[in-house]
Amino acid sequence: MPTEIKSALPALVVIAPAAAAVLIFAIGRFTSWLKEALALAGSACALVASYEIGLAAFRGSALTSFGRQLYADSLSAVLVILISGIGLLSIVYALRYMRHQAAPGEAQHTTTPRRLAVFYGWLMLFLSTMLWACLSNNIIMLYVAVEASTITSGLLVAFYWDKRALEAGYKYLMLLTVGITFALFGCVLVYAAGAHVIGGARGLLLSDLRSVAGGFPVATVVLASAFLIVGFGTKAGLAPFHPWLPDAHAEAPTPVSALLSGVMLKVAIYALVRTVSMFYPGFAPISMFVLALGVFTLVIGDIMALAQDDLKRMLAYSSVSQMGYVLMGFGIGTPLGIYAGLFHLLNHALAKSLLFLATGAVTYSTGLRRISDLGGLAKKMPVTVFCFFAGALAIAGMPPFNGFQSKLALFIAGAHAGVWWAVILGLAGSLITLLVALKAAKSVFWGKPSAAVSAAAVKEAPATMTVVMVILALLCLGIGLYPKAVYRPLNAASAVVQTVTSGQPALEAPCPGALPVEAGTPSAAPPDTSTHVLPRR
Amino acid sequence: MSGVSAPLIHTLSLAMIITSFAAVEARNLRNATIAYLFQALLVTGLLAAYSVQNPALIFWAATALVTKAVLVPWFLWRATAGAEQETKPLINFGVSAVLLLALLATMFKLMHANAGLFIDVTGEFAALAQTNLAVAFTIFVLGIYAILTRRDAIKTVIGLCLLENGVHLSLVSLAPAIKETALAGIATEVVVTVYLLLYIIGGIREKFKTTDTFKLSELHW
Amino acid sequence: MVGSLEIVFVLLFVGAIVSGVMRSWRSAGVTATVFVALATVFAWLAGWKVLLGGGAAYGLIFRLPTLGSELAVSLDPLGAGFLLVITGVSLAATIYSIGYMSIYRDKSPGTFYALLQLFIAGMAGVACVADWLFFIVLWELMTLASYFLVTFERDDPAVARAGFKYFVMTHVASAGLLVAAIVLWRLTGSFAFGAHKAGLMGASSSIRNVVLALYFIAFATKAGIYPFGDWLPDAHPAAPSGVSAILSGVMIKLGAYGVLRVFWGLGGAGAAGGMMTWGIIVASFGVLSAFVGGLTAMRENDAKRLLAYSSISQTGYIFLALGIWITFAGRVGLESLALLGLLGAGFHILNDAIYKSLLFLSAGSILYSTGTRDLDRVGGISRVMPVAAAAGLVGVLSLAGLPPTNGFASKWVIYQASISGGFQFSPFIAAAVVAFFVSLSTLAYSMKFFCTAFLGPSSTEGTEPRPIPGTMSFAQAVLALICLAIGLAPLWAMRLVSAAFSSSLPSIYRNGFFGGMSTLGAGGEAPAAWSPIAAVVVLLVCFALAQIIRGLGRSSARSVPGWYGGEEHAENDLRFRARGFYSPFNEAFPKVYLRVPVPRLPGLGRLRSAFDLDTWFYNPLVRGGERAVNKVSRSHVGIPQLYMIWQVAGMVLVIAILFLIVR
Amino acid sequence: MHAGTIAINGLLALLLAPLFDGVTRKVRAIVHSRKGPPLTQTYMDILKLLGKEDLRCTTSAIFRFAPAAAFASFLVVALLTPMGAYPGTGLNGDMIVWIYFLTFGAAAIILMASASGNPFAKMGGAREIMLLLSVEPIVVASLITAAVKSRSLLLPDMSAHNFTAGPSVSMAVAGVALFLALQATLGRLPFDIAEAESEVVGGALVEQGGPSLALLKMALLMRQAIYSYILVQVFIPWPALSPWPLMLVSSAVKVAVIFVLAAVIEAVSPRLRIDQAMTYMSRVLFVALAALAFAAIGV
Repeated sequence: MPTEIKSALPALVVIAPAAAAVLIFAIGRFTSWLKEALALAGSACALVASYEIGLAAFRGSALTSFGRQLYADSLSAVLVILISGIGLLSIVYALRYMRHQAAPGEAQHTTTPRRLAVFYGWLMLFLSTMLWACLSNNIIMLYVAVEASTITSGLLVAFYWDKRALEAGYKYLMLLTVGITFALFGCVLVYAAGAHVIGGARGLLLSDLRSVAGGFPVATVVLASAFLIVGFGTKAGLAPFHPWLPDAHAEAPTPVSALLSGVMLKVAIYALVRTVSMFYPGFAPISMFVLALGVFTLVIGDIMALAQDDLKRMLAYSSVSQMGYVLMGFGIGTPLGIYAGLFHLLNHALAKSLLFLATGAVTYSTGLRRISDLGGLAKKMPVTVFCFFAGALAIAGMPPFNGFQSKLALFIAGAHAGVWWAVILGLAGSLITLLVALKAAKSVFWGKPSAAVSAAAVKEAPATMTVVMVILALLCLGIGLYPKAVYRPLNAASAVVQTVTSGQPALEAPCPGALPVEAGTPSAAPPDTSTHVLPRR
Repeated sequence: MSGVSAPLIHTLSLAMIITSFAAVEARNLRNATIAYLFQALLVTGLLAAYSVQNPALIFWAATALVTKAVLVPWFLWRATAGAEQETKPLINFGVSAVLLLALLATMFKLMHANAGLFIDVTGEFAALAQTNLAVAFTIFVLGIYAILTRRDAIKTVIGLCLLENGVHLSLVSLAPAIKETALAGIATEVVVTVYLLLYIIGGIREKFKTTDTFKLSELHW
Repeated sequence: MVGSLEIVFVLLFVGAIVSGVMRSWRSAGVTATVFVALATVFAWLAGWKVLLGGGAAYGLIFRLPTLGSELAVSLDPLGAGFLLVITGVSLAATIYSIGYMSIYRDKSPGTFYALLQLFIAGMAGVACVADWLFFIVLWELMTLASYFLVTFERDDPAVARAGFKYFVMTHVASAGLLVAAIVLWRLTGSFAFGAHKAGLMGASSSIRNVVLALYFIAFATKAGIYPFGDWLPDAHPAAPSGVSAILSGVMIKLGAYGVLRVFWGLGGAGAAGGMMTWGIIVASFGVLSAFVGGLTAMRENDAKRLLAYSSISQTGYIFLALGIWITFAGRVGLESLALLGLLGAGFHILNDAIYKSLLFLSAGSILYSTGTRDLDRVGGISRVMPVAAAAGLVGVLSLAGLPPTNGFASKWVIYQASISGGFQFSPFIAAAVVAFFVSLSTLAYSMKFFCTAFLGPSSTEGTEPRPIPGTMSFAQAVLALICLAIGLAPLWAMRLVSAAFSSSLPSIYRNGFFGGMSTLGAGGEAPAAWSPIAAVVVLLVCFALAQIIRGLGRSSARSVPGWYGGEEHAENDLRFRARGFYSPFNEAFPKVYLRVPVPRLPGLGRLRSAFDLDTWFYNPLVRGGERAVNKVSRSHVGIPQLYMIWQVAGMVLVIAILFLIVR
Repeated sequence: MHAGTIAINGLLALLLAPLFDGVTRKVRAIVHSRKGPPLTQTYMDILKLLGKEDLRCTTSAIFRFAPAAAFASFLVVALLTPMGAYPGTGLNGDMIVWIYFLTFGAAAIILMASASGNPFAKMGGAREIMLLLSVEPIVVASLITAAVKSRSLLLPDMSAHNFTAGPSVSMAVAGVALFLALQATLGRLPFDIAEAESEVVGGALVEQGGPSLALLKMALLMRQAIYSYILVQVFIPWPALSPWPLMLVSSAVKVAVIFVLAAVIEAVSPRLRIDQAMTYMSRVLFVALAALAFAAIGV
């Protein structure tokens, strides 16, 4: 285990957005700008704090608060930075997006300042719950936090309060709550089993459970992992527990969709990995099952994405498939596989939120969402075109975008572990993804402007939105060109899971994700992997 | 068996199952709500009864009383104002009753037999724990049954509550030493979820002019 | 150290950025040309050094020893040969684009030239790496850039569709490439060419064949080999002509490059039997696409589509030669035969690169000058562009492989390879016959292309032909001159080709330069090059003789109006449309050429559709896929209870499975 | 190959080609029970044409120089063709060069036709190509048969091999195929589709007059002679006669015989439509391929 340092940072990360939310609910509605200011402040504060956490965690230490109730190791740090970063970006994006007066067409919504306050309030709560979930060290509290993130986002999904939104909201809450309740059952089982061995108090702490999980009775392990997989899997949108996902992601306001797809799914996967992975060393077949589930998910997700005409639904389904990839990485279970899974998690978070935001920009200026209604936007919205194509190629895994790096890592990991069927299916899946994304891209932005488009006076989205998109696009490109940048954090994070998965933690396989390292340097640097991975005693 | 009398617990459990059954089967939502209220009270009572075995459960019982027995029924009562008659379920009463009873019996037996999977059946309160687990699991399944077979959105919410009650009841045996904060968190979340669900269902009622979940299929493939 | 090779890529990327911000076509074009020209100079410096000096240039950029992969510009003679062709042709196309692209008034010049230079960089990079991992990366970069170039007229949905088809097909193929590379990586723990070669040699025959199949399909798809390269006839016409020239001239040749790389040195050494089979497979796909491409081109009336089909056909020749090489490589006593095939392939790659890009450029000139590509509606434009017309004439003569052009020189080697290969393995004789026939059909469609567009009365249907800017004529003229030069001094070019294969010419080739027309010893020993100089001298003597004879009568010359059976006609009525060419032949073709081998094959339409993969393969595939997808997606009916059932059932299932597998 | 034999080849081609044509015309006349022109008639025609004025319907350079080019290319082919018997005279060319120079001439004619801008001419050019497409494969197939038998691509080697090795099944079949195709290669009825005076008024040649026409006629006549010579030299080179001039005479006689046969066929048969011609040629091609197959299995 890494050295633990007591610190206020994890608490700050969780509390700052929550405090902002409270303030927004309290006084946000009085002035026009206060709620936005508070939201920005809260998320920015969270981002800074999580960056600090990252600095510490990637150096191999773990920060704890509230007597180890919050526990930030490098895995949590990666997630936290991701969440607060994308959260901040989508809030910046939302500044104009949520205010905009209706364009003609589907997304016609006038947002009163009062409801805006509600929106930002819930958004901040949503952020803080997700951050909490990633930091919580208490297995029951992990469940609580995840469920809380469902609740806080429930009203955001139904925000527009029209038929579709309400239906989506109902399904979202109902299906997810049931699913998460399974997870609670799983957590409780684990806790019960752990409590037998190491006593009640420590039996709650993930950090301690890991060490003893190997010794649990088989039946308990099976039931627990089954409940955990289904429970958190529902939240993570794994097939066949995914149907809530496209509805919710499609009907939510775009910034929220970006957060749901880009971050919330990752939180669920994080919870899944944190809990289930503790059984890997003792019970290898579970990882095999996780792998199979991941592959199944990615295939189903891709197939469903093919059939969509609604841009946002299409993106949502492709999120399903991408989560399949991530899970595939964790299912392979080798250090390389886990590295690849995390890497893809990161890349998908960036690319998918980029895509959702770009779609939002299209909806913003045209008021349309159906691919068949759109067309020929390229001239009108040059920046959006660039961003959308960047995102599309990124999730499709084309070099030189980041998706390629992580998928390559994934496939090589699969080949290394000898699970060829998964590799082949994964490749096929990524080809379908390319088909889907590119088809959408070209039919939305190229060709002749459709009647509806030429009817609407289309113009490029305002700066606050384009800037966010461009930042994300550049990140996609940058990581694709220079994966070494994220290599150390990810490597450290995967080391955390590896201490659980493989008895010996060293990353014996290389990290192809870190392809371009700068000239001269030997390479994907096993030395610094070891510095991260080996426990400090 | 100092303090806790097995018969009491058994009667409570049985009564609880019956009330839940009523909550599922009652066609009038208000009646269902009332049934649920009783069920929740019984849960509280049961928790209180167990508290002899584990003092921490007093707090748990208190929370349950507030959340399950007061707030949730109140929300339901408010939500059902005006629309008391449930939309026709998938499976009508006769069949449902038989099915449900069979289900309950099997589940109860199943859990009672396999409780060993979850707890050590050797300890002092083993018998009680076994019963409790069985009951909890039965109610859990009952809740799922309700959600699956009832077309009325509000009824599905009631099912959800039952399901949660089942899980929470199981905590008593599975996680005796669990922290109050966690329990409070779990309990409050259920309430908030129910509140939000009912809030949204209210919206659904005004927009869709019905609470039939089968009408909620505008978003498909 | 930064060798001139690294500079090439630096220049191209910088050029992409610089010209990317330009706003006017002219400035952007000139800038891009300057950068590409500089890059070409450096590339040629390095390339010649490697090619003539032998050895290899090597500059490590970074290494991933744990992966056994490294990004390094490493140029061996083979890569050098391709690098020279790539940069040279690209430079010509870029110069051409300066004038040509001005027809895209409303488009963004920056985008075009940035993409163009990235494209060139990608191709050059493919030729400059010795590591499959980065080969694939650059390969995809090339595909990506070319995709956006092909879809440059993206307002036109047809163009967008064509580009999409191109991108998806090639990307699917290169996924196979990735699988193959990963398989070999698993075997060898390295991505280096050499290691994979060894791994391929060592692998069990089944694995080897699977990997080879993946490689072959990937590269055949890029090369436009029928039936894999179905994207080609759609994509090449869609692209701006300069890009089409690069696509057809260079990019599809990289498919052949890949085949060369994969099969290099696989012959002999135990693998010979399997390799022979592979050689026959490659050769037969080559013959097939030569045949199909040639015959389809004959009935095509769209200038650029016609050329696209002819690209398929010519690539078929190349693959035929490659097949011969693979068949006989490393077999004792037949080295010279294998070498003959290799030389034929390499030489034809070089020549086809030059004249095919030249022809695409002249097709572009037709489009530029008349605003249409439809050969039915153009005519007599040689009046407004004499230089380009002359260049085009050279181009079609080379395409038709008439002496003394370069096309003849390389085709001739291929014929000799296949016939003398036939002495060893008789099916190659049939290949030779087909090749002869195809070259005749090549003559047919190249004549159709040139005669209808450039000769005869000028069309009054299209807009009045307008002259083309000098840059365009210049690019074409240069390429044409190269065609003639190589045609007249084939040995000079073949030395380079054989140097690229780091082998030397067969002795007879070397002394054959001013020797007799040809001497082919028995036993498939490599024959001598024909001596074009001698032939041309003889030809000129005869020509002079003819002129003398003509002059004997001291007859005066008088220019008269054309004679149309004594009647007066408007000029336009007198045009013999492109669609008129060979119509009887095209009607009769199945009767003539397929009744014998394929008894009672129904009419031409059916036959054409049999060749046309779109109608009977890809479209049904897509439609079937859509149907299946819809079936699946219909399961999401939207009723919450159903989803809930999935959850519960899934729950039970998961528990069951886990109980089964966890022990 | 010393210059002498080359000169001999050229002279033979230039001098005998019109004579053979004269023979044909004579025979045709006889079959039609006419008196017919003297054997030297074709010489006269060509000389007369040389004297006439040269009509140009276009300024195109292609149109102007194509006739000479066609003439030159066929003359080169003539130089490549073994005309004396074994060892063949002429340049030591191989079959590929031979075929391609024939094609070169054809291409020159087609270009000229298109340059003239006359639809009849263009149609004639197109037909020329179509005929080429249906005939050349037969020629190629039979020549490759010979190549396979003689293990050489050189026409003289082929003739020499057949000469020494004596007749063989495959060579015989190939020879038959070539002969069956000959009518078309000679461009005579029923296959004079390209010129077809009555339909396309001389086809490719329609716009030409005077010396240009003379050159073109000469070129076409030479082509006829060449094809017949190939048939004779490669497939029926026997018998050997001791001093080589005798061989020249004998082969010339054989060629003349072939021309006679061709003339008879021409005289009695009407013109075919192009598609009928192709159907016919496809059958012949089948024969040629059969020959190739025989050669492959070595009989």
